[in-house]
Amino acid sequence: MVAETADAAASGIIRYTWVIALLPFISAALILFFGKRVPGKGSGFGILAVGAGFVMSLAVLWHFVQGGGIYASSVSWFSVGSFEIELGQYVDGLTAVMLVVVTAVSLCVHVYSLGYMHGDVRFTWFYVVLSLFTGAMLNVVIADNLIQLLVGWEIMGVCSYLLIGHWYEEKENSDAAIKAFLTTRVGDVPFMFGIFALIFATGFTTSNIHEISELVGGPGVSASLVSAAALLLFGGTIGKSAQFPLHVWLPDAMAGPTPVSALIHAATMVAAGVYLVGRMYQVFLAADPMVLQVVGIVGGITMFGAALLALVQFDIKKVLAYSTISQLAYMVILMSVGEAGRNAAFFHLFTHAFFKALLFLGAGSVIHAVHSNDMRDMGGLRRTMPVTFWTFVIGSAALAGLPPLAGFWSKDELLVAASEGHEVVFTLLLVAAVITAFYTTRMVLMTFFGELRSDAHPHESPASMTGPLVALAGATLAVGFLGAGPAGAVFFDWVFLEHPEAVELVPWVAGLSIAAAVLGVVVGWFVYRRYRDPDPTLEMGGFSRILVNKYYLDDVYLKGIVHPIRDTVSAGVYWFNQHVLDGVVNGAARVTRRAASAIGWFDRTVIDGAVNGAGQVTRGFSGVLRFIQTGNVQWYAVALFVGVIALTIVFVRIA
Amino acid sequence: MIRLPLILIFSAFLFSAGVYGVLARRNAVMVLMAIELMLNAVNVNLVAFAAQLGDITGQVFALFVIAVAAAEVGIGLAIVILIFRNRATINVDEVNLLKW
Amino acid sequence: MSAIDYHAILPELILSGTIVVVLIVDVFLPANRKWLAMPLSFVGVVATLIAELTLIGSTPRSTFGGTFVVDNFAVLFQLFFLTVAIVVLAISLRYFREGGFYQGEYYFLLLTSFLGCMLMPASRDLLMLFISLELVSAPGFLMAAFRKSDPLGNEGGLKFFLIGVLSTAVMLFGMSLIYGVTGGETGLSAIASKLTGLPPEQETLALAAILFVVVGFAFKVSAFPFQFWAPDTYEGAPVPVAAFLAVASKAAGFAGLLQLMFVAFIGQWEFWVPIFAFLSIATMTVGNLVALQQNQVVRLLAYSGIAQAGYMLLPFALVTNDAVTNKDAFAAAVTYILIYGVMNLGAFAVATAVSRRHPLLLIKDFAGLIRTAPLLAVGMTTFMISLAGVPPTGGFWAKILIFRVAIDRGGSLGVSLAVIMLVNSVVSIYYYFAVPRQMIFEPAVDESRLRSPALVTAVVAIAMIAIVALFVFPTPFADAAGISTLVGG
Amino acid sequence: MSAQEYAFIVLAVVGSASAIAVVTARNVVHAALYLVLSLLSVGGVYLVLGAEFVAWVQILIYVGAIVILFLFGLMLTKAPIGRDTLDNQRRWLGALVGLGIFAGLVFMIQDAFDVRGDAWAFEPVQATTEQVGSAMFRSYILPFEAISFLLLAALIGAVVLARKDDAA
Amino acid sequence: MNWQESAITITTLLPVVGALVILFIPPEKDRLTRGLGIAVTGAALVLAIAIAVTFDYGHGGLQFTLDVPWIPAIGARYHVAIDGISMPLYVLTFVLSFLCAIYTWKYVPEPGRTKAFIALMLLLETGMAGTFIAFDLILFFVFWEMVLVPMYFLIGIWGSSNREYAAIKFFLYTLFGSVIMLLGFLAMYFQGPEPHTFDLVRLTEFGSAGGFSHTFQLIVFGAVALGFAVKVPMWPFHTWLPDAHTEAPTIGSVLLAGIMLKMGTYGFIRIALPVLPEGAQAYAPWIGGLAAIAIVYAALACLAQKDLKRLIAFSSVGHMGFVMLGIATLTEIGIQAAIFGMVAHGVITGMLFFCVGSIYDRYHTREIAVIGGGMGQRMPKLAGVFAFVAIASLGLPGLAGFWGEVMALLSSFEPGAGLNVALFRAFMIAGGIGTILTAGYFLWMLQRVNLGVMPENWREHSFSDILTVEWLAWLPLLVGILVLGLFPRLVFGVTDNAVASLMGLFGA
Repeated sequence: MVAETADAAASGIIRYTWVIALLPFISAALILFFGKRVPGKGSGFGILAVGAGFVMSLAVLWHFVQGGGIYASSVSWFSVGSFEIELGQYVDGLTAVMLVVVTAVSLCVHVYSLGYMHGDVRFTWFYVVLSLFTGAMLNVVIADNLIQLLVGWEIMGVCSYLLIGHWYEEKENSDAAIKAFLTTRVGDVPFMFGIFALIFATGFTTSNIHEISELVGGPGVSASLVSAAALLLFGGTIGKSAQFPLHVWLPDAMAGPTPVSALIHAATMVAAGVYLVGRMYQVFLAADPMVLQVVGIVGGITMFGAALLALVQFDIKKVLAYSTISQLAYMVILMSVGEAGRNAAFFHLFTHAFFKALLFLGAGSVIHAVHSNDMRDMGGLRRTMPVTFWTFVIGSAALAGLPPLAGFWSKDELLVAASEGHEVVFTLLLVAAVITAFYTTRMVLMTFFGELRSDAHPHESPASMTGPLVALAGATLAVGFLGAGPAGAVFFDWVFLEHPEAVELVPWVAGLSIAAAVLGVVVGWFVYRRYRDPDPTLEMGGFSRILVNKYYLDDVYLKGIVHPIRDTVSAGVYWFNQHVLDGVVNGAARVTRRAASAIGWFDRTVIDGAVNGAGQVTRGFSGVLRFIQTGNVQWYAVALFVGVIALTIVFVRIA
Repeated sequence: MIRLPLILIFSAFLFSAGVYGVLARRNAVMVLMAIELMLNAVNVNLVAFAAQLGDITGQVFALFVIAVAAAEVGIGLAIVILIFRNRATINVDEVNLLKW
Repeated sequence: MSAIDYHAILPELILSGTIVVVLIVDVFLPANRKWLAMPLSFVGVVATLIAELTLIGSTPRSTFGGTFVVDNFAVLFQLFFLTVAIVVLAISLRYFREGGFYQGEYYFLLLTSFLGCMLMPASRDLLMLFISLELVSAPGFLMAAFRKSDPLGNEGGLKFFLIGVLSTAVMLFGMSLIYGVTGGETGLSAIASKLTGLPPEQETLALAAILFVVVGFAFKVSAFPFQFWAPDTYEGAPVPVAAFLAVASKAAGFAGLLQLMFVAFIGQWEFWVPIFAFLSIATMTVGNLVALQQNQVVRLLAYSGIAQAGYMLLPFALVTNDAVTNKDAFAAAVTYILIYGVMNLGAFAVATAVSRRHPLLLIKDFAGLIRTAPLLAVGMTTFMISLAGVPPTGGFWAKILIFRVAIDRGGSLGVSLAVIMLVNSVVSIYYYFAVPRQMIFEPAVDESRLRSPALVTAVVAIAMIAIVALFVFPTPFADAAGISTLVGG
Repeated sequence: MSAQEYAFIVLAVVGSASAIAVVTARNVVHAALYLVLSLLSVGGVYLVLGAEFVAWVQILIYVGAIVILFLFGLMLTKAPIGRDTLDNQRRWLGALVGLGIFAGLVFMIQDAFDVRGDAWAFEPVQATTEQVGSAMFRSYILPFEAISFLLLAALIGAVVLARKDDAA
Repeated sequence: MNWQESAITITTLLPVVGALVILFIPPEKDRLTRGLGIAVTGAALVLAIAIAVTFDYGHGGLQFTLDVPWIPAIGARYHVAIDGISMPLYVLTFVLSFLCAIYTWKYVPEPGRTKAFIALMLLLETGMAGTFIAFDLILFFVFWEMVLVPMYFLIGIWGSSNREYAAIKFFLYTLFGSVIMLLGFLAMYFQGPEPHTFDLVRLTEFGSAGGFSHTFQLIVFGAVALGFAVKVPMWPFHTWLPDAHTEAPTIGSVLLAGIMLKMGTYGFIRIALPVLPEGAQAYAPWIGGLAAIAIVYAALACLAQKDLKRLIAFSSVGHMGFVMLGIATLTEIGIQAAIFGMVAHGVITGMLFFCVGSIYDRYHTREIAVIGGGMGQRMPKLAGVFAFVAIASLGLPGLAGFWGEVMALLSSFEPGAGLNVALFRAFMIAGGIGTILTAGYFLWMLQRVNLGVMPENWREHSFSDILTVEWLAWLPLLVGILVLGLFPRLVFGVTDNAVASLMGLFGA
């Protein structure tokens, strides 16, 4: 019962796109059960699966490069009442591109980890989760319905948790893992409710994304429901893509091994939030315009907030983490400006994946060499680690938005899209571009220039690590052109099947963009060309203090929400449980016993005579005492006669 | 001619006196005596009704009651004597009592 | 005057013969052979039982001018009493052999008392009922005091005796008045027809008389406020005697009460139904609440027995002028009495066995019994569960049948009574489970194996199986009760 | 009022007064003797009512046997003498209960049988011993047999309980 | 008697027969006893599977019916049957019992006495299985109560330090509930069709046709629901559960959480809703509200727990809250979700209790602080399994715990006709918050047990990772967690028809 909505031209490999998503699951299982017993400790399964997936993804992409049509198919998974849940694939250009991105970065990370994780106690386990994650992410990409998407979505979350906490011996790491999971789950719950709302809109029949997309614009569905659904869905994005106010988990997530940061917390999973908005874009369009405004505002706040925070970081990975948040916010903002923005956002998502993965892997290489994350322990590494240095510079340039690198083109698309009628957004983007360029420069200069500031003995990383760096650097250099106006912006053809509108290089926009980037770089150069201690970014008084304390958000969350709930409220609830609820139960027992003892007392003391009252305690004495007190049987007699009289009076008179 | 209610009231009086004795007397034998008064009250009733109705059953009943009363007195006195004997030994046998 | 139906009184004749033989043989038995009176009595009771069985199917039989009727009701109760007799004999043997009792006289008294029990359900005449009751009670007074050297025993006997005689006196006074107002009737059905046609001015006296008669039996079944003797007496009496008092004597009381209320006084149901409602509620409530305080097993069983009597009195309060209802109520009461007999005997049997090691029979003496005597412990647990009315036991059905009649037929009074009984049942669980709790969860002072006499063990095992079997298939008892009815044909 | 009634009243007054004396006497032996008087009066009432046989049985068994038993009992138990030891503190309660019962009974009796009127007056007929005997041995042979067992049991049981055990 | 008629009777009663046989084995033949326990439960499981296989899934009604007179005096009948609602729970009963028997091969808790232990376990099995097939209220009640006694002993004899209190509390509390429930049953009996009947099928027909008055339904639903609610246990009647679980031996906890709690929810679906539909309508918001409270409350209480087992016990309260929420919506999706939730909770929480039992067996403590973390270092497999099950329990998609929860929440987005939508959406939100808190306490628990470094005092201690017998007992559950997560059709497909016909009674 495979339902197909296929282009007639759909042929060959595209029918089997689902295999790409399945392979990593299989490899995860293989690694888990046999990993320890095969050479390479299981990493081979992972690399093979993801590699094959990469090749297939390229083939699928080729289908769209050639102008092939969308292919969708599904099988029934199960049904609950009227509600059909399917397992399906929806393959369009966007899917294909995402598949390529995910498999490519994942492949690089798989290979890179051979070196980076070499000798790790849980090497095999690392690959299990890595594969599992890849599978889940691919599942999100190809899912044709929201339930299936949600499944992948949550599995990614767990993998993220597992990988952040990979080195769980350190409590910090496991704390970070928990934080990541819970924070994203705070977003996931509204996301889930959003899905419910959409399923409700279909009359509890399906959660198929495309059926929903067609439905929401129609008359049968109330606008307020759609708006609510859109807002709720965006909750998922806020959590997964680390947008304000749920962005706090991502910097902490850097506690995980660096390849993980590259894959999950830079290139793929965090982008899934943005991808989701794009996939469900019809819902956002059908919703009240206010919704997209909210999206834009959240993005704006995040973009600036995160960029500023990147200024004061010394942990190289945290710089990258905040830059990731900031870049994701770019995409989110773009999503809020309409279809053109959405296209631009996707392109940025695409390029960002490559250069941010590159940067993270480069940072990993550095960390691997100096055994520290702290940029204050680094310096002068350009001499000892040339490959890392050059690839890192390429990535940084792309991040800073320098032409002709990937970052420039995608950012240019953003600016072009924003320049048409969204002046505020446009200005914001430019300012952010300056800040981005500035902190990128700061990072590069502190890491690679000057003199080494620790007693480590850095050396270039092994080929398994530099290889992926070079590959990603190459990709960073290349992918930009896919969306570059002068090069024909073929990306948009692939992704959206038709050229939505002329993507051209608007000279004044490009000029401003370059100027902003150069401004940031130049200022950065002047400030950091020599290592300065303390860092000038720390010397901006109260502003620095706010930044160092991350706007106090973590404190608010921790001291205002987490600790009270975990320690105080829970203790209160438990107290209530033990003392009030259980108290009622025990109290009832006690009252019964009391009543019993009262009557028992009456029986013994009044009826049986005062002397016998003590008798229960010392039965032997009681016997003696009762014997002396033979008269007490007369109390029984009194009861007998009083009973007769009373019964006679009461009942005979009544009768 | 004799009025039935008078006899019944006499019987009621005997019965009530017996009740008083049962409740107020401390000595077990005295209590037994009071009970005998009550049983006699019953018999007075029975015989009175029998006489009034000209029915012999009441008298037979009364005879049975007398017989039972005799038996009860025997049993009662036996128990009283038993208790008396044990009580007399209580003071010396207190340690034995605690075995129970 | 027709000839005497000797078949009808054959069981009683055999039992009487046994009594005489036991008494005579005892005289010639040497001191260390006195226990032989028990097997002798046993044989006699079994013979009686066989004779009784021959009566099944040939009922009803009426003799002695209708004062003695052997119908299904009588046969059922007589069979029950004989079974109880066998059980009580079985648990008495070792107890009395080892306790330094007058054995021959004990068995003589016990059988005499059972003779009274046998007569009770067949007696259809006030005089017969009175004599039967006395025949049950008088040996009972004596047996209750059989622990001669124990002041507790003496005292229990005296209390039993005094309250017994007093209530008998009240009852007789009532009987005398009934005799008078009915114009010289003593037969139960004759009384019923006379009572309905009384002149209005005599009704008050008649009702008071009915109440007085009820008192005599209320004492016997230990209904409140005539129950005070029971705990003291049970505790002081030898354990098998307590078993006898708690089961046979009480059942005899009910057998008499059933005949009086469902036959002789049925016309006055509007008067006595509220009385029984009160008696039932008060009895079960007082029994249960005081039982909560007990720390001695026999005393606990005594209060439990009071509470159970309250349950058994409940169907009386459901009587109306509708024959079907009365039949159901009657059947429910009879079933309850029978099932109560089984479970209570079992409990007393266990107590008898345990008293060999712990004569005081405190609840804490039962600690660890699951290890020292597993069968007894499991049995006791079953009996306690059953007394509490918790499945999977016959006691559950006993209660359910009463609930059923109460709710189905009792109207709002019935429902209220059922609810009160239910609450009582729940309360009772607390103390019933005190014993299993000790047996199972507490360590015994002496963990060595507790040897139980074979006969006692057999009684426990059979009663236990019967209780569980009655749960799965209560039909025989319920049916037997159903066909034994005195009402509605 | 007829002569019978006069006789009855005299007997009733004597019986009642001695009954009171039984339950209030300070001396146990006196009490027993008052009991004899009371029982004799009751026997007299039986005679007045024409229940000759019952009357003789009353006198024989009660006065001749039961009271003697009581006296033996009193001697064996060395019963003390005097109100404080004979009566308990509840005698007022007892009086109340006794009076209550009496009042109630009288109330109901006069309700049921008109005390002042003559509706319930009757002429006692002499019941012969033969009548009594035939009733007893025809209709009531079974209770008669039963009561013989009762008496036997009482006798044997009483002996067992009352006798002094050598060893125990 | 053919297979159709006798199958479930034989299967259900087989364990009791086994228990009787075991009673006659001399106590010193310990191995034989344990082996026989495995054999009997295994045979019963095989029969149960055979029933499941020969069951006609296309058919919404009762199958394998046997309906014979039992106690004519009150019209009670021995009426057993099985349908799609019963089937998953019925099979689960036998699966868990079998696994418990396997586990017992190695672990019989103090004070030993294998014979009694296994016999009681078998008795329990029959009681639980019987509850799910009884279609006569008295029979249902009998089985229901039959469960009480063995569990009382399992807790009271083989429990840990405070066992006596827990056993008594468990017993009295649930007994109290069931007595009230019985009152409700009797009320149905007396107010039901003439001639009075305890037969569930007839009562259902009568009740769904509006045979019971509105007031009657309100009162009786309250009584019956109270009985079930205690068993579930619904907040605020849950306080017996943590004590019972904490003190119970591992097997007891597994069966208690795995199956016994479901008897309550099953009762709602099988008896309370169909016989008293108007009562259900009236009470649904209250039940939903209590369920929502339970979800949040239990999660908060879990955060306060220091005892590992108590924590899991409280988590059961929360999970059963989801089940009750599903039931309260009175929708097809909700009830299906509830049944799925029951099965999933049975598998997952049963497994969690196995884990906790094994952890206790190694550490001889359940205090989280004393264990102190680092289990992952020394016992990676046990820690891994524990983490897997915990994560399944917090509702990870792809594992069993997810579907029950998410479908229950989905159904409360739009509750059945006549119920207040806004109110149920509020419950849904509470449930959503509950899932966050649930994740919180489970992850925190894992952090404190599995993660970190093993404290000094345990370093010298020798620990063995998962033993073979544990693997044998656990693997089916672990596979089950995964398979139910991946193929929810296994349950939803079975319950579909039966729930649909149930909902037909509501006219929805």
